[in-house]
Amino acid sequence: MVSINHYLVLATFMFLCGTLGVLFRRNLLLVLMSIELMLNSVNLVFVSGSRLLGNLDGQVMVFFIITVAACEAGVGLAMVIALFRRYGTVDTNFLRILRG
Amino acid sequence: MGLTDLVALLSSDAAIQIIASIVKILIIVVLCLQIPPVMVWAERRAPAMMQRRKGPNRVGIGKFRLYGLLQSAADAVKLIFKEEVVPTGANKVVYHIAPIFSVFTAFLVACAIPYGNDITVFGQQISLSPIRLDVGFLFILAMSSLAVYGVTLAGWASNNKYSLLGSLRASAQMISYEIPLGMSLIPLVIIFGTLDLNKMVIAQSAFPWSWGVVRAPISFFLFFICMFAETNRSPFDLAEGESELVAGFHTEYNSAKFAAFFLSEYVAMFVLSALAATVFFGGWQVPFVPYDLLLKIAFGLDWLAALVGFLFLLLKAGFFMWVYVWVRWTLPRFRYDQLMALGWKFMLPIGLFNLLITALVVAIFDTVTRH
Amino acid sequence: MLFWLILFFPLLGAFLNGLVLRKVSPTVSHILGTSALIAAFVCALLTYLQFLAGGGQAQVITGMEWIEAGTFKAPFNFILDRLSGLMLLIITGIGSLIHIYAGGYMHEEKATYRFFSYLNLFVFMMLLLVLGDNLLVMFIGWEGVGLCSYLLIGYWYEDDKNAAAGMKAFLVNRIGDIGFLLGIFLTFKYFHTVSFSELKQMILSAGAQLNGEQIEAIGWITLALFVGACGKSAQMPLYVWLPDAMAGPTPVSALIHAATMVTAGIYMMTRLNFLFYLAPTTQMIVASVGAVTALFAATIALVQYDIKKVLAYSTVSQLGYMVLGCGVGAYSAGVFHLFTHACFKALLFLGAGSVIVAMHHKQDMREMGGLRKYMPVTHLVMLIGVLAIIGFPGLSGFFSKDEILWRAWTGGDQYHIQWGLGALAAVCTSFYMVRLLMLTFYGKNRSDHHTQEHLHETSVVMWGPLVVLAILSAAVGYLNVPHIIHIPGLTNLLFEHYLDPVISIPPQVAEHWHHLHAEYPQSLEWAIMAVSVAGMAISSLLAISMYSNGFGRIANSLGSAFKGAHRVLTNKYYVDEFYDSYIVTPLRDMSQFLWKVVDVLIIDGIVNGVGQAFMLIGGLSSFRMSGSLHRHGMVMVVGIICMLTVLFF
Amino acid sequence: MDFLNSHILSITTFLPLLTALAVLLSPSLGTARWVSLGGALVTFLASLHIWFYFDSQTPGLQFTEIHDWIPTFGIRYIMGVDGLNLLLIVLTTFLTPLILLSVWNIDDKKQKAFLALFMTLECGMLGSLVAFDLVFFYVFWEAMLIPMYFIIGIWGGKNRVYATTKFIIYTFFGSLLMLAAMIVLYVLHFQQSGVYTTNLLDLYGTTAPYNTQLWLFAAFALAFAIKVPMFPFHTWLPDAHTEAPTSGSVILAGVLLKLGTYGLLRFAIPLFPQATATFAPLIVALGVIGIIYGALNAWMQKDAKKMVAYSSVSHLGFVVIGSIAVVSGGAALSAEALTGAVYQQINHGISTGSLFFLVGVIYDRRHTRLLADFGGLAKVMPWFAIMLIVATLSSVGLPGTGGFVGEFLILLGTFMSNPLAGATAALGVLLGAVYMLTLCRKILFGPLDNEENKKLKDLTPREFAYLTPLAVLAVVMGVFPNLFLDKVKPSIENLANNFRNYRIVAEAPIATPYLLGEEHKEMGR
Amino acid sequence: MSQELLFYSFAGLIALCSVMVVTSRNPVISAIFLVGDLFLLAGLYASMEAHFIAAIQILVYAGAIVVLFMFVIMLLNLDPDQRSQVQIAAPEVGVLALTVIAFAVVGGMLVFGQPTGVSGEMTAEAINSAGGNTFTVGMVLYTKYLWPFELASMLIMLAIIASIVIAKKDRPKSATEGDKRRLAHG
Repeated sequence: MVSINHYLVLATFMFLCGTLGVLFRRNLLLVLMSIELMLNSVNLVFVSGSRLLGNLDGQVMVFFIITVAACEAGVGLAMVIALFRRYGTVDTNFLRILRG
Repeated sequence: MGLTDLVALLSSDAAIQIIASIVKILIIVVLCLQIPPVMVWAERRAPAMMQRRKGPNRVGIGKFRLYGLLQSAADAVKLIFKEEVVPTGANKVVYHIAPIFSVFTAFLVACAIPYGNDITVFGQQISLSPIRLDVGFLFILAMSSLAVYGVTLAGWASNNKYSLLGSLRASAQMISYEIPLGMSLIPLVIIFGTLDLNKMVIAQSAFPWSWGVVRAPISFFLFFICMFAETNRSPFDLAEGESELVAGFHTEYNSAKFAAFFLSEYVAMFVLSALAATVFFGGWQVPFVPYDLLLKIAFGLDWLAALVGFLFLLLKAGFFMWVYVWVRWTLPRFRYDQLMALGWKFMLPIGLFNLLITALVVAIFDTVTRH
Repeated sequence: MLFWLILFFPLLGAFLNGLVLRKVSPTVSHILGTSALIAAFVCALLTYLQFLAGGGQAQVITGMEWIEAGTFKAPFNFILDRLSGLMLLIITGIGSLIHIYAGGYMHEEKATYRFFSYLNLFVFMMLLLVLGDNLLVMFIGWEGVGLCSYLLIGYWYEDDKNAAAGMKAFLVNRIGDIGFLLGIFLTFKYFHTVSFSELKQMILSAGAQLNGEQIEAIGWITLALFVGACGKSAQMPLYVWLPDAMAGPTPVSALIHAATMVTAGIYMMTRLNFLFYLAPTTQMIVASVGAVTALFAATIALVQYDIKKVLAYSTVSQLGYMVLGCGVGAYSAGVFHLFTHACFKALLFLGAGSVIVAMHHKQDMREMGGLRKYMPVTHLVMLIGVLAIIGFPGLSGFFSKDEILWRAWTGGDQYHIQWGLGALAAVCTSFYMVRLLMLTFYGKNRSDHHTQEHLHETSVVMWGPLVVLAILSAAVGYLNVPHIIHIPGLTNLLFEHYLDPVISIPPQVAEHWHHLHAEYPQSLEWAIMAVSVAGMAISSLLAISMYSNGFGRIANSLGSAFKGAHRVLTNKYYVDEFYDSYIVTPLRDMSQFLWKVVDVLIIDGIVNGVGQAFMLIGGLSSFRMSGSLHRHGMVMVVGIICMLTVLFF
Repeated sequence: MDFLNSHILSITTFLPLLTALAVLLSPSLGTARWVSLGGALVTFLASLHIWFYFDSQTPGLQFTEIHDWIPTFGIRYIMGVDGLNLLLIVLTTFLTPLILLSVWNIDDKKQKAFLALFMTLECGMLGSLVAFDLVFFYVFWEAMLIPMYFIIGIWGGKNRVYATTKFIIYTFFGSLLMLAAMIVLYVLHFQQSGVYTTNLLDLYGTTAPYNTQLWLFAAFALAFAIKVPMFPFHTWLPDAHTEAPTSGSVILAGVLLKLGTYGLLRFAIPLFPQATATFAPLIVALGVIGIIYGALNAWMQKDAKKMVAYSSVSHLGFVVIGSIAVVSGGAALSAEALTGAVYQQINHGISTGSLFFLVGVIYDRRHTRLLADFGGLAKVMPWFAIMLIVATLSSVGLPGTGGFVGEFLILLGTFMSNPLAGATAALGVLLGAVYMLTLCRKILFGPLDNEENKKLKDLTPREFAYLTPLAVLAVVMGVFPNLFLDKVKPSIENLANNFRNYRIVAEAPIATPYLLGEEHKEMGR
Repeated sequence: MSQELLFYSFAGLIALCSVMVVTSRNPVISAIFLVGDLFLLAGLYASMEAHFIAAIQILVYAGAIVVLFMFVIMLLNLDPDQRSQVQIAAPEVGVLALTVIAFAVVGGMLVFGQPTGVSGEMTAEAINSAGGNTFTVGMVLYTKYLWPFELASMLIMLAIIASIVIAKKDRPKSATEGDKRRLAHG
């Protein structure tokens, strides 16, 4: 029987991948993709939780998360483009405007 | 395991379903594989007809020239056996994956079209679409939205600037027109109250005045335009506009992979035509002959009735296929900014407006009929 | 109804003149302002007659509620009794005369609507002051007349000096007003009412046993109120505004700074006499301040050249008499002097105004002289005024001033010094008033040729009121003839008995006062009178001899002989300079210090310093900010892991 | 009518916000002006509705609206009116249209944003006045800062960024302390009653331990002291006023500062009575110092606006000492002083508001506010002179103007509680006259010797339109104070006499205007 | 049995794809694997009877978001030398180790912990009897979550406007001096 733990472990692994991607990839686009990965792992948890609990709130949450992810991707990519226009790079090694 | 066990296993409910699925998929695949040759022939004969010339009419088996119908078969054979050239600097993996992806998505969509009403085999109800979901409608939209990957990846992986430009254009175009496409279809979901395509067909009944095209003409109008844009067909064939980009995303493709793109394009055309028929023109319904009547005419054999319906669906879809060809040889190509402006500034607002009006009308109608 | 009209007419006049009819000609505004006041006077007269016919019992006229908070109540209630009735007549009557006169005086002005509006407003405020039944309504008038005085002194505001004088008047008055306010607070704190009638009842009712705290409080209350009186009635040390206030038009000086407003302090003390009777220390202070002021101002007046300044110091001096009168418990004498003084000082000021108009707004007496032949009527009335003020026997000043001096002498042994000062001041008064008369009307004319050519008597609008006032100055004294003089057909001390219902000696001290009155023989009174008449005569003769023809030899040699004293007197004892360098300048320096150093440097410095400290800390810690997205992310992740670890294990 | 009575507060509070939206959506600046003015006037009418239907017989909370907001934390949407905030609400809605009139002629492309921000500000102010839930209140309290931040920061003078940053950080710092105290109070109440609630009406019943009270009171009082501002937390005010546009100054002085003193009355004192009694001498001392200190500073200013700003420091010192005049050995507050404080809040809004307007009038014409640049304006601008003198007199507390009633009652109450403080504060009355008359004299009087001043035009009809109501009100408030005091009396006496054990109940909405006579009232019930 | 098979195969593929997303040197490859991930996840959702979410997942995520990624990747067409390298220094190794360990601990707890519940409470039958997954989700969405839904639509509108404004071309074409200096520092 596939219990919720199965899904949770899978989600954890995906989340780990996403986290590591955010932390160690220097390409902003990759960073954004890794964030999508993390969001998806959360989605998975929600859907499995929804099935476990027998109500649909989890699925609705996933719906919202997807909405937010779409927004996030749209704005994020717009910013990547703007950054690229301005600085000619999307490598975070070179984008250190917040440097103290 | 004895023979009896095998029979028992094969006649179990699950097995029947599985076997039926396999059969359905096979049928679809075979069917779809037949589309390009026919269409290639049609696309050559049709302009010839329009331009008062003959077109291919020689290839045949012996004396049976069959109006050049076998020309396509010859082309196919040639195409498949051509030498495969992979450009240097191409991203090999993606280069290979892209056409596969293309074909894959096209076939997936084709699998979700209801080709006929449900039939009963060995006491099992079997739907005539291989993928029967209660969200079939969404499934089709989702899968057709994936079609863009094939094009995009192909262009990018070819390491050719024309290809890249073509794929960029294609992806932008397809994303842009996916929205009006969805917008044009959602009113029908509202009208028919279901996402299940087969139920939509049933809801439309056999009489043309209750078909989708009558109930939502603006939707059909939008959908009709999107059909061309989604398949990168003329007048929206900017992704491969040969006068600008050589051949667009598939410039660097040849042999079987080119054939795959070819195949996927025609399958996509077919799918959209079939979808148009399904959603707007009553699908497998035989005009003026309700299914009950049809069943009676077919001696109560549901598979026979389904077959008749299937033929009518093919007929309806075929009409749209013909329109594709017709339009291709009639209209000039759009300019890119015109294309985008049309999509975002014309189609989208109209689609939204249409959606709103439809929702209102349906809501009012529901309220009125309920009381 | 009639009563309300008294208040209504001046307010209406002020409103119409000030806000509505701003574009009309000066004549119209003059007629409007004057008729408003005459109407008020008529109403006041009728009301007063009605009041007297009704037996002259004090009555409280209830108006609307004004301030009500907690247990504090101050309605717009008005009191109509013999004292306020008299004041009503003085204010509206003399006010009407002065209004009439002002039309002539101000006829060269272009836009007099402002002037008459202020004047009418002043009268309204003054009426509120005298009619109010509680300290708070009185305080409205008290500050309101201050405001009008401020506005009128600064009437010619384009001269910065006038504006400054107005401001000075307002501010010095405000110092007094704070005293008044504290008096109100104390009254409310210890007696829980600010209404005169209730207060009076509370103090006088036999059953009301005041506790020690309240008795002590009365001392403070009266003292605080007296500070207010000092401000308004120009007593030491707050008199400095009055001489400066002469910057205003002369009718203003006559009405506000001689006849009415400045007497508010005396009125207030008389109104609250039952409190002052209970505060012997305050009374001592009041009497002393009055006497000292009388002499002090009189000495300054001796050497002034500006005709209005002389009159101003004279006013201060005369007010000192009235205060002295109040201080020795002779409230009726004080009020009587107030009354006579209102007549003759208004007369003198208006006369001086006529002179000034004739002299083309020159006020220096050194440029005058010999005006008798150009302005006979003015000369005549001024002569009457001077004789009245110096206490020439038979004229009003004689009766009123001598009454005060007599009561000072008899007030008790402790008041003999005050009597001495007062008598001395009387001597000075005769000297400087006669000096004024001589320098102005007698001798040769010392003005320049141009002025001389245009010298002429003023119009009837101006001298008409003067004549009326002159008659009053000569006559009103007979209202209160001392009981040693018997004039057929006149009741002695008519005025004193008239005020008897108002002057109410609390039972606690009644015995002491009755005892005092009975003690002295008639001969003493004759003697006292003789002393003052003699002093008056001698100093008048001295002045005539010194100034009969301009600044004579004697005057100059006296001046050079007592050079130091002369300089001190000319410079008014350097009081203004003293205030300026020991109060105003230090305060200004302190304010400058508070602003530039305390506020900007210290307080704001601390505020900004805190901000800058944070920025510094931020700057220091930002060394660790690599700006790298990944660093930040890593720190965050490690932090989250640590938090979760702590949370779960 | 029932609907109106039971929702009038929400309507009044959120109408300005809706107006702000409408302003943003209006096609042109012209439309936006009319929309904003219309919205402000309707809001004013709504507040008049509150005024007329307000029952002046009861100390209870009226027009109460209670809805759940975040039930999990016991946070609710509670609005109500009693005597303490009634006048301030009307003042706010009254000033706003006038301010809109004063910016009518400003014609830059950001003006629409200004109007919208301004209406938002009004919403914030009204909200924090009517809110009876700590969190609800806090939301409005902070929301108010944002529009003000932009109004000073965008439309201000040349040093505006410094001023606005200082303003916002300073006030925000105070607010955060208050928030912390609110949370502590919330938890305390839970410990005592077992209920999580931020309902102020319930929280009044919380009795914190004495030592805790001291801290909580200090936090609340500091937040409000900064807002008021009390000496020595006042330095943001002159900067903010000097840099703010006229309209910003008016609303800042007119209403925003009052929220500090209002908060003191509404929160700090009744919530922590013991601490109030302990802290009262300190606060009174600071208030008295503020009165004298503000006055002396104002006297020295060369900039008219800064002078008026420092005068606010001085005047609000009066309000502060009036709010906290403890009498009867700490058992009660002086009702007189409290009345005076409430009244003085309104009066200060009127008089200082009109002073700022008047300074704005000449600033518009001459683009300078330095006193030295003026002189003799009474000759060319007589009506301006009248308005300025009326405002000045009201500001110095001349009897017959509203300023007197407020200051007198405050001083009276303070004197009853602490004669020394009362007497010292009374000096402020004198000093007030010193600097205000200096202002008048330097602007209006003296020779008209500056060529540029000779060409000045007197008030325009538009300027009349927003100055006259203020001038008239200044006098009306001085002559008929009972019009206003009657309404607030029960509430104030309830607070003054029972501040040790303060309770306030929510009354049911009523249906008949109390403007009508007694017999009508009976019928109405 | 079949469900476990399905799960394990899908899970394995998902894990593989996830790793590939993060480790691929080429962003396009990453994107492709991301699409794979999303696709497979949609499969898992479908296996959990969440058909609607599955369809939306593909429609929005795979069909729109990742296409957008792909589009941007191609648009920028980064030079090979600017393609990202994973730079590992000492502190990074520590963080990496710590993160992995932390997740491993969580995963371990899940693997060896008691399952807190079993699947199957939302069976296909139950859903179908309630009107189908889409219908039920719709009912919840438009009743209980109506306000969040409206807010989400506002959010999307804002995001659209924001993206347009941010990506619009009329900003300074080249980096200012300050920017260049910063870049030089970087």
